[in-house]
Amino acid sequence: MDFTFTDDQLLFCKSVQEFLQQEVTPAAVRKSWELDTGRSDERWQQLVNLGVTAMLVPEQFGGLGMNELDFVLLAQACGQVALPEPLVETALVATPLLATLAQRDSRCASLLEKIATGERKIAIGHAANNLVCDAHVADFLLLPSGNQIHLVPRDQVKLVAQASVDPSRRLFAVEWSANDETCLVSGPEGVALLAATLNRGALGAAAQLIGLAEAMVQMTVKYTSDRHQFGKPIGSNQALKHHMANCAVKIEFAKPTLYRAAYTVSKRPVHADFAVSHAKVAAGEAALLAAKNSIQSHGAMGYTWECDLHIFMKRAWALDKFWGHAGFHKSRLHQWLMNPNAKIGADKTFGEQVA
Amino acid sequence: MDFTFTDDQLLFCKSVQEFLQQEVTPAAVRKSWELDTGRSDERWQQLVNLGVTAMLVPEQFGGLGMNELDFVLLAQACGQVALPEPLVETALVATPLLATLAQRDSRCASLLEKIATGERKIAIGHAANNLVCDAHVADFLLLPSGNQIHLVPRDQVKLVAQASVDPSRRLFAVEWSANDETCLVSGPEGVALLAATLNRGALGAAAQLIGLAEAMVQMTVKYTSDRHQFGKPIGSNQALKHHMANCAVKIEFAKPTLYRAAYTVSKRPVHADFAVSHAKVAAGEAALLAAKNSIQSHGAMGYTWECDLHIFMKRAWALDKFWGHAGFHKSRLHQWLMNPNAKIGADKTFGEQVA
Amino acid sequence: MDLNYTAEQIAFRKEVRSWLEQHVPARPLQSFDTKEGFEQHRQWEQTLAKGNWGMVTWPKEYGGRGCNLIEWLIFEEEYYRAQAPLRVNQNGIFLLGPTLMEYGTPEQKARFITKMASGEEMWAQGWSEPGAGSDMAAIRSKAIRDGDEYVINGQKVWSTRAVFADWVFCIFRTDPASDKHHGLSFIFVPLNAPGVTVRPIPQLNGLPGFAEIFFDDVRVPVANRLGNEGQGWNIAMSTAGFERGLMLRSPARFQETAKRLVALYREHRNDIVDLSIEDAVVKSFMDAEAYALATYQTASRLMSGGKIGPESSVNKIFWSELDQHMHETAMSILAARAELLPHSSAAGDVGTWLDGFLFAQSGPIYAGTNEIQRNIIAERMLGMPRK
Amino acid sequence: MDLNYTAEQIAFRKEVRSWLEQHVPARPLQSFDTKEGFEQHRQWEQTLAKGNWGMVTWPKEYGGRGCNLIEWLIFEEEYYRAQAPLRVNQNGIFLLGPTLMEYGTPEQKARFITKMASGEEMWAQGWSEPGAGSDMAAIRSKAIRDGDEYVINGQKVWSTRAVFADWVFCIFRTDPASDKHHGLSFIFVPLNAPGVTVRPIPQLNGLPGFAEIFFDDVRVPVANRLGNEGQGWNIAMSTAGFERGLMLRSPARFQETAKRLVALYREHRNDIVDLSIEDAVVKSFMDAEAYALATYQTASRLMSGGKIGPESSVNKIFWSELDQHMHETAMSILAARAELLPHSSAAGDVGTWLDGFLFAQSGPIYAGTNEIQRNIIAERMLGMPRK
Repeated sequence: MDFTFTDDQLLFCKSVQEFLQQEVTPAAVRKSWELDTGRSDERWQQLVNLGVTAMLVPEQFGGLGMNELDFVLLAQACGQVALPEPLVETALVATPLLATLAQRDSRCASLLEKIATGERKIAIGHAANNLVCDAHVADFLLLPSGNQIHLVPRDQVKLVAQASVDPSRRLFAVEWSANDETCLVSGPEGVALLAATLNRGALGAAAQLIGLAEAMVQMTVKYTSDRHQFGKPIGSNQALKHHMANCAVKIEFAKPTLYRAAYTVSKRPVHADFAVSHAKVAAGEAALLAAKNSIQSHGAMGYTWECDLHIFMKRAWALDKFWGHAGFHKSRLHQWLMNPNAKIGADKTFGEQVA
Repeated sequence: MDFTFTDDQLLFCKSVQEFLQQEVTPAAVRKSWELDTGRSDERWQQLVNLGVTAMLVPEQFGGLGMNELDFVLLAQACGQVALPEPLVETALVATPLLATLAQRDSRCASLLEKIATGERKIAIGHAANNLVCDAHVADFLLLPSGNQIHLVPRDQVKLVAQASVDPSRRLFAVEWSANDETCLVSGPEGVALLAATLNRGALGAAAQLIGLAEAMVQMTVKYTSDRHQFGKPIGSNQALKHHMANCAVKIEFAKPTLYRAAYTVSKRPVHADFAVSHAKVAAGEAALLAAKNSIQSHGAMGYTWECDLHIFMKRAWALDKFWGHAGFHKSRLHQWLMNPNAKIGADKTFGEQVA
Repeated sequence: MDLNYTAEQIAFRKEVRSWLEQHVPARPLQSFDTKEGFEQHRQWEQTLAKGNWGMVTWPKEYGGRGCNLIEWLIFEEEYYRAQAPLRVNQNGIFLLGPTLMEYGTPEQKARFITKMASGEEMWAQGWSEPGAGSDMAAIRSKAIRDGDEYVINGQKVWSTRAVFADWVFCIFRTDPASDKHHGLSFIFVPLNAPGVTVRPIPQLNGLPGFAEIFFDDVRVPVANRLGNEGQGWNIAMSTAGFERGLMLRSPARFQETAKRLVALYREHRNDIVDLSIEDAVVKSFMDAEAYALATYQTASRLMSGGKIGPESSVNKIFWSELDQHMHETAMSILAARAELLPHSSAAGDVGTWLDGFLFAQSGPIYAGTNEIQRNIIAERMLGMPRK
Repeated sequence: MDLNYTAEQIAFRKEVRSWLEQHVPARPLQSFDTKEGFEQHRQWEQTLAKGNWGMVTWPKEYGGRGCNLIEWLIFEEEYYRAQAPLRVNQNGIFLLGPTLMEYGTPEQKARFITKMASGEEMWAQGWSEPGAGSDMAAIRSKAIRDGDEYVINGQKVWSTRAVFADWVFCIFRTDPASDKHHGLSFIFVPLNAPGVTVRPIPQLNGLPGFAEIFFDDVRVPVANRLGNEGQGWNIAMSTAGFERGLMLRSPARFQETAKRLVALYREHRNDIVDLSIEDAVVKSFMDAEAYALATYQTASRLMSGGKIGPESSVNKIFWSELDQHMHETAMSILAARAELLPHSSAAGDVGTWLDGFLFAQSGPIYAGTNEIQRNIIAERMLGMPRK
């Protein structure tokens, strides 16, 4: 029993985090809003060079052969800077799906190799979302159709852009028709893979939500320490201190649920639904509270476009409802709890482990 | 359109309130805990002398012929002092039921006369409560049985005392058997009268809950103004100010719902369910929050038996769930709202009043 | 207590309803935070003025109808029921208008009130400064007397409507040696005066709902000062009282939002798996009702000669948190679609909920943050110790 | 990261489980806030000690098992799973014991630790004074050196377990000229010493869970002082750290409450009309789980050489509000029966929920109010400005 990350995991995360903090500043995010695609090819290539798109690609396909637990801290770091690029969806959500199929499907194998090197990009759709993020910059789309999953070249679909409140997000309704050629998998296996995809999607969203919450608290602490009213920093008012302390409590207790979810997805995927739903709900609550208390603590400044806070708030509002909204995830928890045979109680935090 | 009480109503309330504040001190409440019955005959007689048991007795039976709206401020005042005696249940809940039946039933008529003069006391049961308050000091009990209401002398029932967390409350399980002789009313009329009784019971509880909330806030403001830590009154801390401000907001917005409910019960009883349920939920929330924030602001002192706060907290906890708990009342509101023909919207606060 | 409307009140309601049915634009106007939308809303104010519905609470002598508070509530109920446009003239109607009537000279009233009432001139508000937000007495912008004129230098911020309005009312420091709330005066400045620069501040939705105003040797006649020199703080406080008070947010607004929320919930009821939403919808409705009841209660009390006190702080907290709660609940019902701007093809019945959600974020902040309001309640209403 | 227990950990769990199955009293003990109940609980401490399960986290040399934090968590999980009695010896195990090991002389360790470990002597805690609650440095009770003795005068309050315990550990002002946190010393006093008067303070439930202690020329040997003269504040703070920290409330307690709540909800599910309750039950369970996970995370970090910091304040807030929330939810489910004392014939399955509800009210208050904890988080963890 050891609920810590390894030094390697922490070190790798730190190096990526430093890159992100330096390159993906609020100014850089705003700059990407002005681009037609909203995406910086240069930044994507830098991320590829850091190896992050290759992390979950199996070694035999030129990747690093790592897992979701290795990636979760990076996903959190992506949230901390509100990264516009679809790194989490690509590396954490889509890649493991391709990896599962790559042994028997050369299209997936070849695509994986090119994701690792940055030559190809993919986008991924799921019934939980309706819309597909970043389909416009993808070479291929992974799309569900009933119990099937299809791999469709972008030039075979029609994309209709959908404007989000978050100018960083690029969402698309996808018009396409399934055919035998594009079908990767179907039947019960398709259902299982779609379910696993949802769990990875929700895990990635939860990680980013916690990162966003942390960033908002940090910004707000700084703002309220600098801004003076009545001859003292506004952050010295107990009401604002308690706003931030309440966020800290939510964040600190969402984190371990996130890490447990990442562990469970990578090591015990059959038990992942419960762990992932818990993390998604907890992370969403932390991020929504951080948004609410941060704008309130900023006062009128927080309500402006020029204050960077909204970059983070809007992402939080969007991700809270992406890859399954709170109601969906709470209802999964509820169903699970209502089972009279549910394994719950003090000795079952990590499942039934008495031999 | 005039949403104020008359000067007469305010004046009468004030005189009773002054009596209650002077006589029913926390020390007096504690004293009554030591009595076998928990009730002071002397205080009851003083209340009778003030005319409050006669208020809702029709004039032809020696009463003042007033209505629920006239009484509601008194019920609130009873809450403010956590009166142990069953004045609200007698005068507001039971009396109008007897008054409805008195024209055709001489038992009710004669009982009403004696309630007005203090010669007789009654207790009242309802399916919403299971138990009956103050049955041990009543001469007669009004008891439901299906769609019937019975008037039963106390010596024909067996009382089993049930201890409440609130030492002021005296609750009883009543064992009895219905017979034709004791039956006052049955059938649809019985159902309607039981429903009206529930509304009056909930109205009385709501009024007391608001009074209790006010008393707890007042005590806490005083305590936190007097007690010093770190060289200043603890009430100067913004966190404690905001605890109390939050209570004030809940109380101030519960009050108009209470007064609307009292008006509706007395003037438009067919529309009373919605108004009463709203008031009961709002008043319960105000009282529970006042209890929570008051004990928190008192610190360890609030957790003791010797601090008077618990007299009020415990009553609040009990009454919040008496005469219909929050779930019951919210579900009535919910059902009402889900009716596609529900009259809601800005112009319908007081119902459809466009000719 | 009599919760029936009188025959006159019912007749008044019918008159309002019938006029609005004939005049409310068939299509929603654009946002008044756009140039076109502002002019559309100005037009609407002029339409209202022509029907004599622009300033119903103002005395007849100033072009109003002399409506009492109950009539005002009825007017508002019908106004929101009819989904009539938001009032771009709000600063004039509720903030400056009543203040002018109390403190203005006959000349000022003649000059300013008439054009305000006709919808010809729109007003911005200019109190806050970069270093003077919650601490409004920290104002540093100066208006220095020079003969018959004031020479104004400094900066205002969070000035609502300033981007497209014609005038702004401000408080400036007229006594440079003064500090805190002394030595301030209440002064009107035309926004097209030489030396005035208006920098729009885009809000969360990207539109410039407020602005910074820079004053660089701006000259205005002394006749633009309201009240005496040095009386600015008191006048501003009485205005702020109106702002926070009864009329800033009429209950009708929230009742109509609650009604729309109930309808949204009913439509989606079968897909909703989050049981807390059901509770949140009921709670939203209850609170919107409670706000209406409390307002009627206060209105009745004021009409019987009562005064409004710290309950304006209680109101401010209640409606702003209610508005947030209702919009959060709607966003939860809309789930994954909640983030979409309404013109997106996949937006479905998202409608104006997102707009409303963004706007609701400002409620607990403006007109005195809710933290300040809670301090006021604790200290002035409950009597807790300041220090 | 490896969320599997090792074979040794699983074996340890089995050993604990099997011992508890054989030894936990079949019937619940009376409350340790009654005289009989206190003695029953003391007996149970002695039973635990005989099985060497009394002080599992203490080093072996002091009669413990030297369990690491993960083992401690496993022990606690099994302890609550077995519904074993509450620990009347908690002040000794978690507060004084570790402090004695760090600051005690060999003689003090020999004298006090042994009898604490055996369950022979029970300890009360004596820090707060009437004027020194949250502001603990305002202590005024004095211990004045007189030869080989201290002469103690003053008063302590909120002293948990003091009504029936044998000893109390206190901080007193040994330098009468000092103020604030200077000049304080940490001293042990036998509660049967001449001049000691213990006045029980009944709690919400009527039972004396704490007491006032009056000291009237009480004499204790200098050897009863822990650490140096004047070091009392530092020692007390390190003890308070333990109190607030990891071990005060083990997650197992809340997980078992959550489990009971889920069971209660399942039983009543068909009568429940309040849809918010369903949500509250799920939330309770999630939060109890999150608390367990966070504790495992901290324990793992500490075992890899980390230090505990302001997260103990985060913990305090979380578990105390969770405990309140769970019990409020249970009261809502029990509805009209919630107010009944468990021995009432109509109480049905009310069980210990009311007791737990009353006790949960103290959670956000004791061991530093949650308001103080929030200040600590904001200032020390987040770096917000003190003034």
